[in-house]
Amino acid sequence: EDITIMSWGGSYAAAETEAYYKPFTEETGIGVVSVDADNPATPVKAQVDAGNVTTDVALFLISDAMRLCDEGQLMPIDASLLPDGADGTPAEEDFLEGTLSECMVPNDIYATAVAYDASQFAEGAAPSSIADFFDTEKFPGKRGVLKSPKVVLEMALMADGVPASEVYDVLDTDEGVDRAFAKLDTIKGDAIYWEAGAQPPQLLADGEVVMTMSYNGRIFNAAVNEGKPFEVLWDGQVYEWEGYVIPEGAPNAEAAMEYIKYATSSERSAKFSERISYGTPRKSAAPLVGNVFGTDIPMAPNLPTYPENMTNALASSAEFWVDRETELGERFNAWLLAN
Amino acid sequence: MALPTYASQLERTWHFIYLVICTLVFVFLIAPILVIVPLSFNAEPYFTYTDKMLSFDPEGYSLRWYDSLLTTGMQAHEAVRDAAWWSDLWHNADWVKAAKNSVIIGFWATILSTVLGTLAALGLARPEMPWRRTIMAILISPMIVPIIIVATGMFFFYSNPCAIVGMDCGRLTSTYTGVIMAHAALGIPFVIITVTATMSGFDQSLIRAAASLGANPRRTFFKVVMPLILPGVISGGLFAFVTSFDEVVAVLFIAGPDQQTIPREMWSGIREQISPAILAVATILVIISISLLTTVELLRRRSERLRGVSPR
Amino acid sequence: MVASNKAFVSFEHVQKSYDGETLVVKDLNLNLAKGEFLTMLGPSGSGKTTCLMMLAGFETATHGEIRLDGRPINQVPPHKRGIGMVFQNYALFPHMTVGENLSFPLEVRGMGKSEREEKIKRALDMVQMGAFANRRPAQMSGGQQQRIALARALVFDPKLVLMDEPLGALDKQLREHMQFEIKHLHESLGITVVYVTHDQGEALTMSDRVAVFNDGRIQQLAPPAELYERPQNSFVAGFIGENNKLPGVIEELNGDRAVVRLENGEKIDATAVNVKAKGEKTLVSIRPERVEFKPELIPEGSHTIDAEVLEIVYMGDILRTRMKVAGHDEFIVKCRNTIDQMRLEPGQRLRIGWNPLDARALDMI
Amino acid sequence: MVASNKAFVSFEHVQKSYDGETLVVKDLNLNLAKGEFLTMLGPSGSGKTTCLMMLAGFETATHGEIRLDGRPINQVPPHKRGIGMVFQNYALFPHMTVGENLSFPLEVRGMGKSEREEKIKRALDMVQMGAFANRRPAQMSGGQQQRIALARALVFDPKLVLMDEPLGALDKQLREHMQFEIKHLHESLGITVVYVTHDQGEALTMSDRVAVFNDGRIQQLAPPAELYERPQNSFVAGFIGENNKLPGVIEELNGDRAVVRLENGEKIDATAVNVKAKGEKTLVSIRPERVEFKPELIPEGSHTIDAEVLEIVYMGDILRTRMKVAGHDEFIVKCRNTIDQMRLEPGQRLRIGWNPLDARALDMI
Amino acid sequence: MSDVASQLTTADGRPLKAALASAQARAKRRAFFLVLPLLLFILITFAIPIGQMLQRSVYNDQFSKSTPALSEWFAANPKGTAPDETAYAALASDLLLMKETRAAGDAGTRINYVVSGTRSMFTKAARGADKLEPPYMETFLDLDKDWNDPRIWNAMRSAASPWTLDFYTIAFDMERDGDGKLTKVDPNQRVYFRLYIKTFFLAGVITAICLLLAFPIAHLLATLPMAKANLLMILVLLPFWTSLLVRTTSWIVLLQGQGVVNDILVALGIIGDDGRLQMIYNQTGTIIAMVHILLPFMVLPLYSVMRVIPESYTRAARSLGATSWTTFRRIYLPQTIPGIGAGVLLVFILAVGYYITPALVGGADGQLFSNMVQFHMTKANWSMAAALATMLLVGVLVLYWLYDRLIGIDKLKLG
Ligand SMILES: Nc1ncnc2c1ncn2[C@@H]1O[C@H](COP(=O)(O)OP(=O)(O)OP(=O)(O)O)[C@@H](O)[C@H]1O
Ligand SMILES: Nc1ncnc2c1ncn2[C@@H]1O[C@H](COP(=O)(O)OP(=O)(O)OP(=O)(O)O)[C@@H](O)[C@H]1O
Ligand SMILES: NCCCCNCCCN
Ligand SMILES: [Mg+2]
Ligand SMILES: [Mg+2]
Repeated sequence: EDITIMSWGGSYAAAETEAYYKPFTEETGIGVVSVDADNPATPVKAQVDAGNVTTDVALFLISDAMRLCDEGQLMPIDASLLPDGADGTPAEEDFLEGTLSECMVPNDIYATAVAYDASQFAEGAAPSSIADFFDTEKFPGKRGVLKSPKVVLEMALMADGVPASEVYDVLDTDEGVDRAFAKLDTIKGDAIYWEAGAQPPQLLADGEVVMTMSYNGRIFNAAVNEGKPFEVLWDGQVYEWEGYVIPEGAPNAEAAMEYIKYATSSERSAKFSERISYGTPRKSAAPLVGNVFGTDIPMAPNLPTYPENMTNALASSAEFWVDRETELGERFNAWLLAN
Repeated sequence: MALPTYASQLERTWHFIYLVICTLVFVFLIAPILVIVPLSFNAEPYFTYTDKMLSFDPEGYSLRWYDSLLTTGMQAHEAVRDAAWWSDLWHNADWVKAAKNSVIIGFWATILSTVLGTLAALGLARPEMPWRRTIMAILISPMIVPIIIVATGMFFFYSNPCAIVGMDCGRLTSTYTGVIMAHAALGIPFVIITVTATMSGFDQSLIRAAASLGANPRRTFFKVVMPLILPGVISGGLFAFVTSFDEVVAVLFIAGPDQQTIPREMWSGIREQISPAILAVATILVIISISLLTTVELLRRRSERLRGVSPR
Repeated sequence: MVASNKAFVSFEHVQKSYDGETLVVKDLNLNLAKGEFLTMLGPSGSGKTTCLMMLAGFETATHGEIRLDGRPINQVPPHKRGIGMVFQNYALFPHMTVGENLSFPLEVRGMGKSEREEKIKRALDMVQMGAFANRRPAQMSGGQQQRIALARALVFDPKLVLMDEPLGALDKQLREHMQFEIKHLHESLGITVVYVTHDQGEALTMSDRVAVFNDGRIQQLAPPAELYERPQNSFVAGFIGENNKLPGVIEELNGDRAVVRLENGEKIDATAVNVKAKGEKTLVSIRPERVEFKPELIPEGSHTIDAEVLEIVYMGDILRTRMKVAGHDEFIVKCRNTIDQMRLEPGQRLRIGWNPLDARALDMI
Repeated sequence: MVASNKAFVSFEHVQKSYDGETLVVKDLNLNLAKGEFLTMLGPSGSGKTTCLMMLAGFETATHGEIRLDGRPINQVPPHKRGIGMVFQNYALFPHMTVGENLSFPLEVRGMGKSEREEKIKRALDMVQMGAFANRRPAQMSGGQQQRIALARALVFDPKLVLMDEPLGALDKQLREHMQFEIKHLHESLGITVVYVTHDQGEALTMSDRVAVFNDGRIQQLAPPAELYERPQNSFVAGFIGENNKLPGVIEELNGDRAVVRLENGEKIDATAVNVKAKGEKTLVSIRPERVEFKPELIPEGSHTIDAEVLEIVYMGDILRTRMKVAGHDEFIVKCRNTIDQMRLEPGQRLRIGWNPLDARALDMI
Repeated sequence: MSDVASQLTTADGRPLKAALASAQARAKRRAFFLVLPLLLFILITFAIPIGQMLQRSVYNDQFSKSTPALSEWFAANPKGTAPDETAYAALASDLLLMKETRAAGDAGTRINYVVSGTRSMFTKAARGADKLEPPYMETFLDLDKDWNDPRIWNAMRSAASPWTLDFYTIAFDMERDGDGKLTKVDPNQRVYFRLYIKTFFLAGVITAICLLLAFPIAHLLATLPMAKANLLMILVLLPFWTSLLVRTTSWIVLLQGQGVVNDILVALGIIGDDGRLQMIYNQTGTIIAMVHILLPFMVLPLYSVMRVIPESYTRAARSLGATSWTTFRRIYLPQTIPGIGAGVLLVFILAVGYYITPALVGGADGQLFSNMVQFHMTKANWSMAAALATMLLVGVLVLYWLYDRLIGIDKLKLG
């Protein structure tokens, strides 16, 4: 019997395949059918709404997981069933604070950060803070901007001097939103917007932009696999966790749970992080992360969870965005439209 | 298109400009296709002409993307390419599976839309056809409804088509049948348009002639009507096939993991991972297209010969 | 109708309307004997094709009955009527060779190969196209296509052959040649033919009987000579052949002898055809070729009248002379163009004459 | 060429090839005087339309020169040639009404509104279509469209009018009517006309001169009567009018008098046209209407010969009699259909005769 | 039999029309039966799904399915009644139901469309629904002071019935204020209607450019000898047959700042290296790529109309004294109108519905209305997406209707 897993595709799914699917099948005899989606939350919601669920496991952003969980479209997952950490810590304690939620078991933490092509800047003249991204005088040229209010508004506020810890308080007020958009206005004329994760490295490689927001894993891939001189700027990035959910009505819910237990174990989680530079949510897994797969470069310093990378980082607030996404989305679109 | 001797200076100038404009438009049409062919040999995973490529350094070129078409999705990339490897390829390589699916879905969607469309066009061509305009409008509507709406609507309906009569007869999503039906619906307007156009030039007295010679309607259709409208049917069928072959949105919604098509693979290629593999696919498809177009042209010439239309 | 029971084809009170508002065929009655060559002749839009189509089964009569060999035809689908048909545009199957075209009706009848080939050969030889079996219709001239269409309509030995203006598109030379061939085939094969044309010359030359159509009705149904020489009404007189029409009033009426006073007061003798009373207005019709102007040829007892030559049109075998007669300047006289023919000159005045039997007093249309 | 300098239209050694391989017009020489009505007559594909198109400027001559009013035409764009043209398919602009169609040539000449309207009215009246100004071409019958095309070609007072088979699609009645109208317009307006047709009757009736085309060459260029009565070669003789052809061998040749031995050994007198030597093979051509069979009408000095009546075809004004003469059973004799005409019967044997001047010994084709 | 009165019946007295109708009924039925299979097929595979989809724009039971008590209260109390204790009690009881059925998020989402920021009020309240106690009004206001916001209560009243026009209100950039009156939303929230207008405008621009580019080449193709024309036709058909995604990507390669076109222009010295043109990731990029993609849809119908315009018309015009320009303008052009109409219709409709190309190359200002449909689709806001889709469809149908009126749908031809 096979289970169907819906995920992001691309190098993310490739890492899953190597770290999870193959060994899982080998161990349990349960086959895995891998399906890509732009964002699995959309098809899963459609499947549940239509009463026609074909997905057993899906990889969700925490915000989507919380939203659909509240809407009764995901199965609650009992965290106590999850395997203990490698060091014996019970699962509930082994996962980073607040990452476990009613319906989702976290798989990784990714960051949306600013990245640049180091070869384009003189030694020491590279951008060094999130404020630099919004400083078109010091760093003239186009920049790649994620076409979404989420992340972008937060970054704008941080660049405008709001400490990470206060970002959502400020953004919860009308003035704060205005302030964020005002900051965005300063780079509006230089922005190239992207939607798909594959675009930022392409934009950097083409020299279309001097710097760009990007998912950190993409930049790292380009640097390691293709030897591109791309760097991630670990300042003012917004990180978020994502993980596995089981849609309500999944045809093979039991096997799905088996899979989730397997994949979110410390050993497997560490293997996953070696293949793609997204941080593990398991405390006990962090020390197990070795070198980048197939190289002798240590992976840990390239993860969003590496303590030195976390000095000015913001955890994306799922609570904030489930409430405000529609409104701010419309405002963002209106802002894009206004020239 | 040579100008006559008496053409005025103005006419000559204008004619020259006209030819230049036409040339530019043709260049515009073909440029994007020319651009992708060399890029499919890029050694780097970007859609960018690298310096090495521009200086014709062999290192700037590689066949890796063509190779990746074979290896993506395979269990063992590096294995020896023996018989087992090739048979594994047939079952596991993503692009090969996608190509298979595209062909299967395209084929059946084309058959379905061409057969039903031709039949309907025959009816629409009859002078006594009732409610012609309304029916024509309904049949052409899949072309005029934005695809995103079509795809979503289809997804919900296909999830449980019998729900409308209060029953449950399983789903059409994630099935070949579902994708084929969706694509057939999208291809039908093209078949209707081309075949009715052909039928409008069809000499109805041939049908009467066949009847007067003793042929029953079925025989008349297969022996007289069909051979003569075949070029129009083929051209409509090709439109339908291309529609299916290049369709991604409906596949995105309706197909399951088993029905991933070439455009669907390309779509994740563009969205999720940079890979000139899609350019390699495109290059291969361009070559196939050229062969197909040549075939169509040859068929057309044949049919003109048959109908006795001498080439102008 | 007793006759119709024995007739091979009969139309009884047939009506036809396409739109439910106007009748394009009005109360058509027609009986056709086996082996007859009947022509439907009439101006464009008079309903000829419609009648043919009803007989072939491609249109349904709105009212009335058509019988073929005594059986009502309404119940028989076209492909079972065994009627051969030659279409105005030939309707040869363009994707088949000549041989395949001819083979088609035989194949649908399930005929064996050798028998088919023999019949095809015979049919092609009959129209002298034996060498063309492998050509396609597009590779042949109009006249050749026409002959193939004819061969195809005959190859399966139909009892009845319908031909809808089969020669309409041919030039004069070819047309005359084909008329001859069709007539010849009709005679040698003994088939029944219904032939449609709007060319009166064709109708007269080829037919046993001609049905003159106008306005959805048969105006006259008669053998060619009778039609030409004894038209029943002005429409027929005007439609068939050239015709000089002198308007006048019946002065005297005595059986079929009438005296007509022309507009210039002159009185002439005429044969009364469909005039009924003294004082009635009439058109006296005289065929141009029945008018003589050589004094020695004007028959005894002829009526003579003054004429002035206005114009002479050279027509090759014929000289067509327009004269002014009794105030009318469209009076035509035809004379054969021979070397020793008396030459007329415009402006010349002379006396012309005709046999009173040739002057026919008709209804005024 | 002195003459051509004064000619209104002249073709000098004109050749035309479409594909660079075959010449469809071969060495064409033709002069046309002002006010002349010249007809190009010939079978399909003989190059008539091509000549017309070169004159109108829509095709370029591959070789040679065409002059219009003394000026080489190659340098003049079509819209400045002042040539009115009637196309075979009428080419009425389908998106314009009749009035707009006629207005078009006047508008492009910058004519004022009132003047335009007056001219349009005049042109429409001329073709008796005054009431149709607001119709569209699709709403009219073929004959009506034809008249509009004519009016449009004439409305701007062109010096020269070209007509390409303008009556090809009309039925006989309408056709004869239009022939008369065109001829009449030509005479009353004094325009020069080049007329193309493949109908010899039309050519003979209407033209001042007829150019018989075949195979890209003018076979004969002559006034109608000369063409009919003195054809230069067998092609012309066969193409124009009906013709009895008796093959034979020249027995004696004396100036234009020849004695021909027919195949059955009988010798007849004939006029030598293009035979050159004794012993040469020849076709003796005799027009059917020049053959007499009433003993009293056979002219003095005529050659008489035995004949057997095979078939009589009733053609209305004419009786067409097929006879067997000198072993040939396609010998046609035409006689006028009059009441007192001597009636022939199939099987009857009689002697027929003709004036030796009417028997023309031609080349053997 | 020939006078008008008797023409209305046949000889046996049946009305002529009826006799005719019955004679023709069979032929009609036979023709219709040929079309029937396809009609049914389209109905099932296409028309019903679309109909159901569009129905979602006016039917949404996300809220109403879990609010029996509130629905009762709204039914009993007319619009404008301030919520009293019974209302809050009903709310509490419904929230308890939501907690059990895990429907609070769904219900909150429905209200959140209309009043932003309210979704979490429902999920929070539902989470503690078993602890809600009278007096409910106070309990709720303790939870969140916004619970007495009349906008929320108006929204709940409206959402308590599954049938609604709320989504069209939003689609027209309107909202209901506290009194339930329609007002325009804040200018910086106005997006849909503006984009709607802009989309039709942009589609118009794209159509016009397509027409301008297609006309000369269709004309060239129609006048060249067949053999040459078909060769050139391959240039038109090849892009037509190449994946849309690939072509779109290809335009990025061509047009971007460091792209092929800019490189060539720099190499030719037409522009400086620092003066590279911004031709993509903006409206220009959208227009160029879409024109390229849609051009064949203009060329093909134009070509098929032009090919059958007889040369004799232009010849006739020339012989009548028209210059080549006048001939073109007055004779040729008017006769190509069916082709222009068909091409314009096809291109415009396809342009209005596009979203992939604008999504990839459009940047900020190159987005079209369909991108908004897509936006809501990915957020699973089906009703909102359906409302927007319906607007799009209505626009397209008006055009289609116009085309059918002016030119006739049966004149549509493709190659
Ligand atoms: N399918 C049809 N629908 C409506 N009216 C028709 C149809 N076919 C013919 N008619 C009309 O019926 C009348 C008779 O037409 P029919 O074709 O029988 O004439 P015809 O005598 O064959 O003429 P022609 O010599 O022009 O072929 C005409 O007025 C014609 O317009
Ligand atoms: N555009 C063309 N290209 C090639 N060959 C042509 C073209 N037009 C005519 N021809 C050929 O030139 C020859 C003469 O044609 P033309 O049209 O002048 O004949 P026509 O005498 O007008 O014949 P018809 O009486 O059939 O109209 C024909 O063999 C024809 O096939
Ligand atoms: N808008 C959703 C973005 C989600 C990004 N997830 C990163 C996964 C990397 N493959
Ligand atoms: Mg007819
Ligand atoms: Mg011609």
